Amino acid sequence: MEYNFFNHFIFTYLIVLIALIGWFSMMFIKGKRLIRPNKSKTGS
Amino acid sequence: MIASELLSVTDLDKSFYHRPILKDFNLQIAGGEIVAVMGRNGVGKSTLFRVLARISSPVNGEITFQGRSILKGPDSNRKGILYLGHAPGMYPPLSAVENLQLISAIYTSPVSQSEVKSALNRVGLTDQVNDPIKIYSQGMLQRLKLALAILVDWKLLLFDEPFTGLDAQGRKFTEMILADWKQAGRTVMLVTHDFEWSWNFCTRLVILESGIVQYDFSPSDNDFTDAENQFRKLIG
Amino acid sequence: MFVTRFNNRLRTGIIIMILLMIINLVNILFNSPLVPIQQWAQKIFYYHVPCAWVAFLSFFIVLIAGIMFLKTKNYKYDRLGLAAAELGTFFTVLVLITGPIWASAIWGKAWTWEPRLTTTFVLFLIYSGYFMLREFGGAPERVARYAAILGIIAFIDVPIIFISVRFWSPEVQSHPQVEMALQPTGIMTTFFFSLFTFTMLYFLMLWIRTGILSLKVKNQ
Amino acid sequence: MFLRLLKKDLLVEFRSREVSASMLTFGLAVIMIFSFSINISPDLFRRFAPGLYWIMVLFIAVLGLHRMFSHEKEFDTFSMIISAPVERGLIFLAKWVSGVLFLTVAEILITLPFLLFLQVGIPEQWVILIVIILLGNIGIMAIGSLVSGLAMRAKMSEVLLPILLFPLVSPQIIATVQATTAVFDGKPLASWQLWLNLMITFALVFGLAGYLFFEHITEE
Repeated sequence: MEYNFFNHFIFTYLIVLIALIGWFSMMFIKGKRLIRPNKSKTGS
Repeated sequence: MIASELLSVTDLDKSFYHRPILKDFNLQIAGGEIVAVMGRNGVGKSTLFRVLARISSPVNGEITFQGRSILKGPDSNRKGILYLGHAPGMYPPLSAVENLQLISAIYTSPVSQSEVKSALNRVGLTDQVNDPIKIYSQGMLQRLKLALAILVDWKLLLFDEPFTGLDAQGRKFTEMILADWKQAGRTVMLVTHDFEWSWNFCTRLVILESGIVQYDFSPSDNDFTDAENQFRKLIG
Repeated sequence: MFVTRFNNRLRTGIIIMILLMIINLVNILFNSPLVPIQQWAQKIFYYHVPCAWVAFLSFFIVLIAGIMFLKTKNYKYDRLGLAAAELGTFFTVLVLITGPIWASAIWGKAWTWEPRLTTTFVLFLIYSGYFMLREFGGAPERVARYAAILGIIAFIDVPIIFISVRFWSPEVQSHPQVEMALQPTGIMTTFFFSLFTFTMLYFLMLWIRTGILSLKVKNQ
Repeated sequence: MFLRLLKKDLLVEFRSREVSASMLTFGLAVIMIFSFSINISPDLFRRFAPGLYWIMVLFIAVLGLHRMFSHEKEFDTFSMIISAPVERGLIFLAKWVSGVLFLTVAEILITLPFLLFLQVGIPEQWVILIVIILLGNIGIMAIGSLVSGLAMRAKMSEVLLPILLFPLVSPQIIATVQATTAVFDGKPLASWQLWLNLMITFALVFGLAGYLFFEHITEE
């Protein structure tokens, strides 16, 4: 029984972790895409 | 500030899809002026009218009418402005008489059946006045709007393209009624593309470009050919 | 990193956040007592409850941003409202996932129309509509106003929904928070630390999201 | 001024009969489908009847709300009305009251067939039932007129309206269904006083919200 409950906890933890990592990497990609045109402007 | 100043627009900003249409727009209108607002398509003439009528909300700026703010004050500060847009602005299932009665009751005060009839006569609408207006042609709807302007007691009329869709007779009626208003010293702003007519009729020509008033002619002080050349250069 | 101006502060923020999250996890795993009956499943609460708290905080920020936007017509508040709505929905989804995980362990069934869960679910539905309105509302100037109003209405509706659901299914009364207070004392420190961590995490995320949204406007 | 606006809404509807006719025929069609698809004993059906009744009313209301601004959109009449020197909150109140009236008219003609065709029978406390139905209509239309105003200028307003409306109106539906069930079972007022209070609160809160926010909804 205890083992089963532990599974539930790990499951929860992983879901929160994956969601957060997903969110941050999404923001990272979005931010990069937005910063690029600016960079090319200053470069030229 | 002129004593007879009726409408004052200060630093007005209006954008659409985050693209600026009016930018730091300033305009003062005195009582008794007949102002033609001109400019290229999409330069913001209709938008300006809709902002002045409080149909469209601006981003920034201040508009005062008779010395009172119509952006921040109560809705009653708008009393005296009548806006006639491209669309008729009336209820398709109702007849011409009912529409005019309803809308003038909402704008100012109820009008009698005979007043409505005489207004319709003046714009040359005599048949079909009891039919629902959804079967009307564009010219008839245009005349209907004019009839509303006769019935409602306004101090500033914003008329977006008064001549679209009208036949020769309808245009003649409209011009006659506008001339009456000019005579009576009432204030009208209209959007039009007819430079020559505006020059001969209006007391002021305001030409918009890049979100501001680019040229502000007064036909009595300016030379027609000069002004027209500048106007054509802008319109292309 | 992407936002050049915030480069250093952002990097510091993220590093501190990762550290906090690790400390939080260690705290939860080793530093808090097992509750007699629920045992490990109880520890789901250390994530579930902070997520719920942050989600409601976020919707509260949507409300404030909405009021401020209608007052000032400053698009700064519109972006704040959008960012908060997105994050609120994000954490709401996490609540809606972690809730049933706990429930399936303890109650034996994943979903009951428990008041808190139901209210959260209805909020999630309202905010799905909110994003559809943002998408299909037309010109952004108008949508900003509509979204502000919907954010305010949604928040006004929350207490009414909660009351109605609560009296609608009075037999279900097992609330996480209520049980929390009955448990051994060691739990509370860990719990509050987790709450703190998630609140910090939330503000970091809000800062990043609003930063990106204003960057988008500058690029246009 | 409010009466002039209301008169205008009623006259337009009286001429076109679009809202009430569509609500009425749709309601009758739904009753027919109910009787075909729920093939159980009348005793059992009586237990479901309050819920089914309010499902039907909600769908009818959505149908009517779609048409609420249709005549004002066609010839841009809405611009004409909002540019008039009229307090915009009053435009909302006129829409709300006329909406309640149309819905009630449709229900007058639908409720009896619903009770008789589906063999539910008329409950003894039918006067109280009428009061509950009226209160339900007032609440649904308060938030309905508000959301209809939000969805009016949007693309896909047919989809947006129910998506926004259903979650927001959920507490009202819970309350009305509970109250209707109580009346069908002939319970005393004290046992469902709560639902009555909730319905009144809902109507007041969203009536006020609509009155205050309609100014920001109307402009394009």
